[in-house]
Amino acid sequence: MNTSNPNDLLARFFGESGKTLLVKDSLITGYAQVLTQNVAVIGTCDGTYIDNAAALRLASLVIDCIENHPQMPIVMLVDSAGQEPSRTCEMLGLASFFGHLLSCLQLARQNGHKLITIATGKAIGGAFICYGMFGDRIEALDSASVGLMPIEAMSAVTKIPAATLTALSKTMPALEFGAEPFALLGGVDEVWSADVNVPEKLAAVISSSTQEDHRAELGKKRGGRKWAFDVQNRVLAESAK
Amino acid sequence: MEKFDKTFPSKSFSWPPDKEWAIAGVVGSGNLEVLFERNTESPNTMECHVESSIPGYEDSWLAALEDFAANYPAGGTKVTIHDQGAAPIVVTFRLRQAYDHLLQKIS
Amino acid sequence: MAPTPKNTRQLNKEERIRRIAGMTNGKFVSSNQVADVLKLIIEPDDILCLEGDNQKQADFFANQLATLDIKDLHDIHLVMSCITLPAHLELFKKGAVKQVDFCYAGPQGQAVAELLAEGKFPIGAIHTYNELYARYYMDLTPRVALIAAVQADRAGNLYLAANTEDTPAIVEPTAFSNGIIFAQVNEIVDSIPRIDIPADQVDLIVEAPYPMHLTALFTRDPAAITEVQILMAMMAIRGIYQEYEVQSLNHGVGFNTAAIELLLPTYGEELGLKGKICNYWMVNPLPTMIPAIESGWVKSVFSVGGEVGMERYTAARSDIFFTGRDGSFHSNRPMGQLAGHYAIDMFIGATLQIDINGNSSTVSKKRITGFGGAPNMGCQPMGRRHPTKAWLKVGAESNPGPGAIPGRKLVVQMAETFQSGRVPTFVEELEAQDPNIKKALHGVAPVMIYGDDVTHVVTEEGIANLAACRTIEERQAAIRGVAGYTPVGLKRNMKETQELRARGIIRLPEDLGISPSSVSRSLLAAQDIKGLVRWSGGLYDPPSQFIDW
Amino acid sequence: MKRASLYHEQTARKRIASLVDPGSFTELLPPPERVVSPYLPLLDIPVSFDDGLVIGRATLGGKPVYLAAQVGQFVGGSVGEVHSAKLTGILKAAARDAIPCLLLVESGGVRLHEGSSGEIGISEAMRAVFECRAKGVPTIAVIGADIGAYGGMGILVTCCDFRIMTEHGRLGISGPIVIEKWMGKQAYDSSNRALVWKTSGGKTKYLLNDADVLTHDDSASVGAAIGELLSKSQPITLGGLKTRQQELEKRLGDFGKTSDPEEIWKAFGIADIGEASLASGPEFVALAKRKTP
Repeated sequence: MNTSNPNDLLARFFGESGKTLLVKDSLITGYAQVLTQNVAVIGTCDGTYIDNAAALRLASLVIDCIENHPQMPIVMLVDSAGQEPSRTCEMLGLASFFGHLLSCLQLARQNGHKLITIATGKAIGGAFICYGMFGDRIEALDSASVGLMPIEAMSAVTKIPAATLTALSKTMPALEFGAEPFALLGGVDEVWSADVNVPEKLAAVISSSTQEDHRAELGKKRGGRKWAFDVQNRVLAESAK
Repeated sequence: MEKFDKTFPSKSFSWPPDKEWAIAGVVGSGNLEVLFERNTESPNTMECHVESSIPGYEDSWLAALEDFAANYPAGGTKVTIHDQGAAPIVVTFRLRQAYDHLLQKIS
Repeated sequence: MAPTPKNTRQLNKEERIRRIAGMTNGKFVSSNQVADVLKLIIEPDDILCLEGDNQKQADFFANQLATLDIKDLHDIHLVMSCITLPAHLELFKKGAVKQVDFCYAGPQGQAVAELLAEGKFPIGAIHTYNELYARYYMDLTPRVALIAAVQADRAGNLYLAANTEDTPAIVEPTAFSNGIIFAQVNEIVDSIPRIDIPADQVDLIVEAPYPMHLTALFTRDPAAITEVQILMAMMAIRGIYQEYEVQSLNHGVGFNTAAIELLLPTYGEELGLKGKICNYWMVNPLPTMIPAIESGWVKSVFSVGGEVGMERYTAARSDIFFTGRDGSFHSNRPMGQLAGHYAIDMFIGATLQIDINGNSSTVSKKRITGFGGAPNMGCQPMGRRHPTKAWLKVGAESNPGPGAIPGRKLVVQMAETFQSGRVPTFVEELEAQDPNIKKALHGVAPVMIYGDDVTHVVTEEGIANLAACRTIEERQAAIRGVAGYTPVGLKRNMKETQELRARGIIRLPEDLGISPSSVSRSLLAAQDIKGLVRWSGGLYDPPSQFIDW
Repeated sequence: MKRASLYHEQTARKRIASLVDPGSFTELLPPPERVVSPYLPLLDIPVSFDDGLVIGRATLGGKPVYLAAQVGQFVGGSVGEVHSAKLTGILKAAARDAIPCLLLVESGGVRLHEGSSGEIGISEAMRAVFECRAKGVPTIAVIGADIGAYGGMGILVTCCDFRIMTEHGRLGISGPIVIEKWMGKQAYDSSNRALVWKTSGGKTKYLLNDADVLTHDDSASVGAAIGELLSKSQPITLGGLKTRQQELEKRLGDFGKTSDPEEIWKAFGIADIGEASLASGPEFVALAKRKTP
């Protein structure tokens, strides 16, 4: 099947109920079922760029879910290449629109909604930070391209030769781009293989997920982000003295 | 990156009881940070460790550090410097600022 | 045998003007005909003066000349202050110039060095400004002068506005020797605010399709002033301005002196120096002087040129600045240079390279920058006779012999021991001594300021009083003593340095009561361009590239 | 007559020293502990003892606070693995101890040299910010330095209870140079500093309510503004979110068509753009008629 086609993707995730979701301007919003369980869905597709209006549309569904569907899990699908790079978006305060979306998700979490993210395509930079990375649990299809930015782009900005970065990325997954290395950092809980039964997998994740942020611990355990967990804990320990 | 260590003789510095270290400067283009720490082992030397992003200036570095060790009582200190291309005067500058922090001349 | 000269220049001028009959409307030429007119009024072997200095440029003329074919423009003896436009270089690339006498190439120094290497830059001499103007009255009198003015009236009178600069110095010798004066103006109007050049000295006028090029040369953003520059400024104020009670002075255009200007209303005030020093200035209207002026430090300022954005401010401060009846700012380069030569207690400026004898230069193997005006001020005026406190004090220190004049001007070189990129400022020998450069200049090394003229060298390490040195060895030791950790400085002899310090010939910050920890950008009266605008009460209009609000 | 040193020119440590009660600051993971970036040496880039983030405890007007101050000069105040972990840690400590947390922000966002680890780190810090907010512990971001708050840090500060800005501070996600590279110079001329500041600077952010306070560019004023907010917090409520949703929808409706910041200024009662441009923060506030929700 072709994950780049949103309808195929939604069918694979939500079966028939996927058809009830609104897919407009590369945004996905609405309600559907995972197996028998009702969920709210917000997402992006086509590797779109997220602008102010997009953030508001996603936020409004979260608000509606909180108001009308207490405790209903919220599934976040991510296929976006980044925030819209435009002067007008910046002038209008794109950051604040993202902050609003995150605040909505935070209230949902406080009110007992589970937040489950699946990176289905591109999950890059600000577009991932502004909702997907805020999930209780973050999953990724093995075909997804997850990360800060590809090495070439990183090289262009840092003026460090791509070759150097590529060489280092062998021992430093943080520099590598993709779902697997991102999982090694703890940024993705699990990478789903192509043949996985999505609804079952998703249902399992929803039921098993908890609210605490365990990414640093995961990053240490998996060895991709060796220091974050210990440094966080040192600060907590020393501040308690 | 170029790294080097050198220890200079210097009159013993009388540490204020409540001070263990002092820092001055930041690691930024043309700037550096210097950290003074207690070194109880050796009360009559200033022990220096320098990491510089621009290689090839060890001589002027050492000369600047040697002058400082000669001009101020800095014995019993360990000095660590992270440099990003600062001019020698900035070295003298930051050393003196960190030193004045130790003396609590400036907050 | 050649006929005895009578009035051949006059007849020849009339002949040249006849050639363009029908192409002009009285004195006025339309811009699309300028190239053809230039062809007809300029002859081979002419001494051609193209107006242009470090700020103001007759750039329309320069661009028109650059379009001319070599057959229409060749064997020109070009005389001009500053070769600072790409169009100027075109004339050399084409081979239209048989000799050039100039002062300054600043930003194009590298291109000039390259042309020189290719043998396409036949230098007569590199001059200081007044030196070149003086020669306009002697052996370099222009046959044709292409000048720039802001406005012309219908009669042909010219208005030069704030940037008078070189124009009168070019017009007089040319107009009074039957030369041709051709002026480009920004606009032709019915009446002009004031007459700077009378119509009867002007032969031809064109309204240029675009206003003359003006560089904001003296705008220094306080935000770029470093702690090191502030330390040096504090040392200079204490060790020189206060020490010698400097009344009249010239400042260079560097950040070092900008720092001094911005410290006067703060640090200078703390030292109680207000009214005691820095009353009379020969500088362009530097934006960084606004806080000192607004704080009542300055009695008067005369300038060799204007500064973009300072027009409304200077007009509103006519007690301080020289202005025309209309209130608009007035400058004059030759007269300003003259004032800077004879009438100031102190010249203080920055440089790129100083040798162990105190000679300085901005010329390197790769960059032929030339001189400009600094040497006219950064030198001892042997014709000076009037005394001032500072002049006599330095004179006494320098221990004049029976045949020496009793006083000396303070000539202060201010430089950090390293330039950007850790290039040492202090060297054993100037690059200006490079044999190829000397050869191109007929045996003269392009020294900006000679060690014998320098009285003080200020670096971040300390102040060396060269005037008080008794021998050349002592002078060299004093220079090494403040040369910090440059190769020149590392050669200093500690004992020697201590002795000089004991005699006050070398003074370190501590000796001047300055602690490095007391150095702070918060001492600056204004910390950014916006601060200057606020000090000016909104009268200063900075160029757009400086505006971040 | 030494002038108050400008907040935007101070180093992180100077900022802290000039804001908190004298001598009250205790640094956590201080320089001697050398908790530095493990990545930079591999790229032959110098490290810093604090990895560009100074954290600790202090009192402000006698009230205890936790602080995190970014060092803009060090790799652009960028957020790497250690930097973000220190930030997350201090925020979690604030939540645990119910002590307000101040973020003195000066950052271009994620430290590219450390790849995705900084990106995840910022996301963790956001979770920690909301941990504070869920417990009603005030989180206050000060954005007053030229680097401003961009990228992930730009998003993070919008998650805090309050934002204090000065005319020098900038708040956004994509910086002008990035946008120019993507959309071309005609779309955004990053060398036009006046436009850059009018687009993302404190004055415009104040008008749009993205900055709660616009203060003078000095520590005394910033400190006073913090003092005002220390005892307040903004709990996230459904009602609040719905109001904010309407506010942002209205903002899009009102200004979505223009790309000229001066349109926004005029809409908020700024008559003389030149005067307002030159005005200090508080002067600007007096000139503007901001509609507080």
